[in-house]
Amino acid sequence: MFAGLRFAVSGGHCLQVVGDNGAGKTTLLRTLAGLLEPDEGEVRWNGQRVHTRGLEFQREFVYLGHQPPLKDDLTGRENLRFGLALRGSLPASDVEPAIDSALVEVGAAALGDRLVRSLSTGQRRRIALAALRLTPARIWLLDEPVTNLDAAGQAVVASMVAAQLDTGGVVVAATHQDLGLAPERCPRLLLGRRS
Amino acid sequence: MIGAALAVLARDLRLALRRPGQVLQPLAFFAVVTVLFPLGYTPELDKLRQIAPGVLWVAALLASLLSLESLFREDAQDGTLEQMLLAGQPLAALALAKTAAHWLLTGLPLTLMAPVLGIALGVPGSAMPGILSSLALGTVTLSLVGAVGAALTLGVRRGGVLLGLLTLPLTVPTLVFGARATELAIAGEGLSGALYLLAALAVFAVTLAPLAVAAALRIGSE
Amino acid sequence: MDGYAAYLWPAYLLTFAVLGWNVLSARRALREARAEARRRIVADREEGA
Amino acid sequence: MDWTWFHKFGSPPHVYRLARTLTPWFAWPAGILIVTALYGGLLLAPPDYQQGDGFRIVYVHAPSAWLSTMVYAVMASAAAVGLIWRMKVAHAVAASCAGIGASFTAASLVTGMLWGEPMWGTWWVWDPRLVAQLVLLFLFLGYIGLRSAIDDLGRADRASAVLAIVGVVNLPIIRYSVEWWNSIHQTPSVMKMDRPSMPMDMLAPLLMMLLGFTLFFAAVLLVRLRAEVLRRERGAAWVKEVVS
Repeated sequence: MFAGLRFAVSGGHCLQVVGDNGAGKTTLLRTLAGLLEPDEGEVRWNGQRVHTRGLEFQREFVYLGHQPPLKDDLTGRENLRFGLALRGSLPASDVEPAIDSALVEVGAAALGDRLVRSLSTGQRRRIALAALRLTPARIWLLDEPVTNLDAAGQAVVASMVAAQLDTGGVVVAATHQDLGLAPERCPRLLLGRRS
Repeated sequence: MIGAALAVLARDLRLALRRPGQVLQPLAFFAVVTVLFPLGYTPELDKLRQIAPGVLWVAALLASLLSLESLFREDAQDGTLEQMLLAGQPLAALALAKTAAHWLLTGLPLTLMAPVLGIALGVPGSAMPGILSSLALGTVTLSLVGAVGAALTLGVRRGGVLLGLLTLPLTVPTLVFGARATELAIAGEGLSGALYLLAALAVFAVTLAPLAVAAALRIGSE
Repeated sequence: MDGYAAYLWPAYLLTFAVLGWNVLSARRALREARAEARRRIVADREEGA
Repeated sequence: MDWTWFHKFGSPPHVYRLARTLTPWFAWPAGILIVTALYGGLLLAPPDYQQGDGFRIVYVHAPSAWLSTMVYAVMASAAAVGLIWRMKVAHAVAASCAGIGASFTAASLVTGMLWGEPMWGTWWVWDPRLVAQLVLLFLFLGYIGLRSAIDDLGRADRASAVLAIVGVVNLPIIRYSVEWWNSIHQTPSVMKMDRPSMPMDMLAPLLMMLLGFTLFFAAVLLVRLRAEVLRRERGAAWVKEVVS
């Protein structure tokens, strides 16, 4: 898919991955997440190989693919609850307040109790953003985070990314759209077709 | 880890409640297949009683297998399988939880339904406890072995046919011990030996199958 | 070979057919893989030129 | 401990050359042993006191049955090595085994039936060993089916490896369950030569056949392995050297 790629991202920084369709943006993100294994080379986190540190590393990042991982037959809130329970990152008493505030933050307070089946693509993305907001992870791997979102939704993404960087987190996003960050804070990585 | 596994189990049960039709399908299949035998063979209960163990077990086996095809497929399609893969939890535990949900939704109802179908095959009432206990143990193994097949054929062309080819040979021991236990129950003899063997198979499957399922799921979602 | 010839010879014949098939199919696989690799080399050379 | 030998086995060009060198060392002894055993088994060995000349089928049936199980074990071991140490060559070994194993399993089934017919008067008896061979054939077919259903080679390698390991773990249980089932239903089994002392002129050809078939398998496996490695490595620099 791609070769000769070498980069490092440190805390408080973002990396915007750009490239044509089929250039391997998704493949790169999935490799970083440890879903795919590189044929050659390796991904390191704090100096340790990601693929040998599986579970520990997984708690350090969250991966949001271009399709939000939501169950159609559950409500937005039930989906969020499941995501939290799966990670086990919050004590039970904090779950509902955290979900409430995350839904408000992404502008989806009215959507939480509707079945995901009845939501539009953009509304689903907002629920997925709430899930992202709820997951305490230092690294965000975002595949097309602003697609299908209106201007207000894009602003939510931008402010969430900025807040994540401010707290020393790392964001790797594959998107062509501007995330509203200063270029030195968010360098671009151009993936080209192998010529 | 236990909390995450329980969350998976609870979610799958809740999803099944929202779409009860999917739970009923394997049961209806079980009934239809069993009812075909008197029609295809003979209505004489004395003769049917002789083949009842095999009929009940093969029909339960096929019903369980049919419902397994979609065990991981929907999760793979809507992205929640990846979510589980990346949750920072041991995948084998989550796989075991999903299989447990499958057993509760398919294996257990099939077991509870078997006595009713047994009556239609001339099985005496005294055999019902034996049939219930043998099927309850056997379907656990069937769910687990089938889950391995379902994980391996995830996203594969004509996965359903392949799932049968991969899984059915591996269910031979369950079928042998299970049908024998049922036969003994119908004959009114002691069946504890066969039940021990079924239980041993179930314990073995609970220990090892989730690991194979986890490995297969990781490979399948590359 | 008393009355068993009708069973004995087919069994031997079949087994040796399987042995033969294994030899032939392995050799054919190797031949095809080599031909394929050669075609690939020729194609690479033409692309390079 | 020096692990260089292990890494050498992971290197395709080295394996390719080694396989090429070793093939005749297995193929010739295999051929000589099988031909000698054929002579010994058909001409020198005396007829069996019960089964007459019918027992001579053992000289082709037993080696096929032995190979079928052994090939499955080799396949599963190679698959496990490939899965655990991510060794691509090991996956190539496993892939090469499947076809060979399936063919010998089928051969052992048919020769078993040919043996059974004059003894039982019917082509198929639910003899536990025949049933176990049949299940083994299904396991091989499932492995081949899964492999061919997945397009991506890396995925096919690893998924089929999991299946092979699951299969090899289950195989003893399946065998046991079939034996158990048979002991209840009491079907006769004649495919046993379990006399306390088989005379030497009957036993020697059998042992030679077993060894000959094993060496034959090794030789065929090495040739298939070369083909498999070439297919996987086409485009690599060392391939140009070996084929031109």
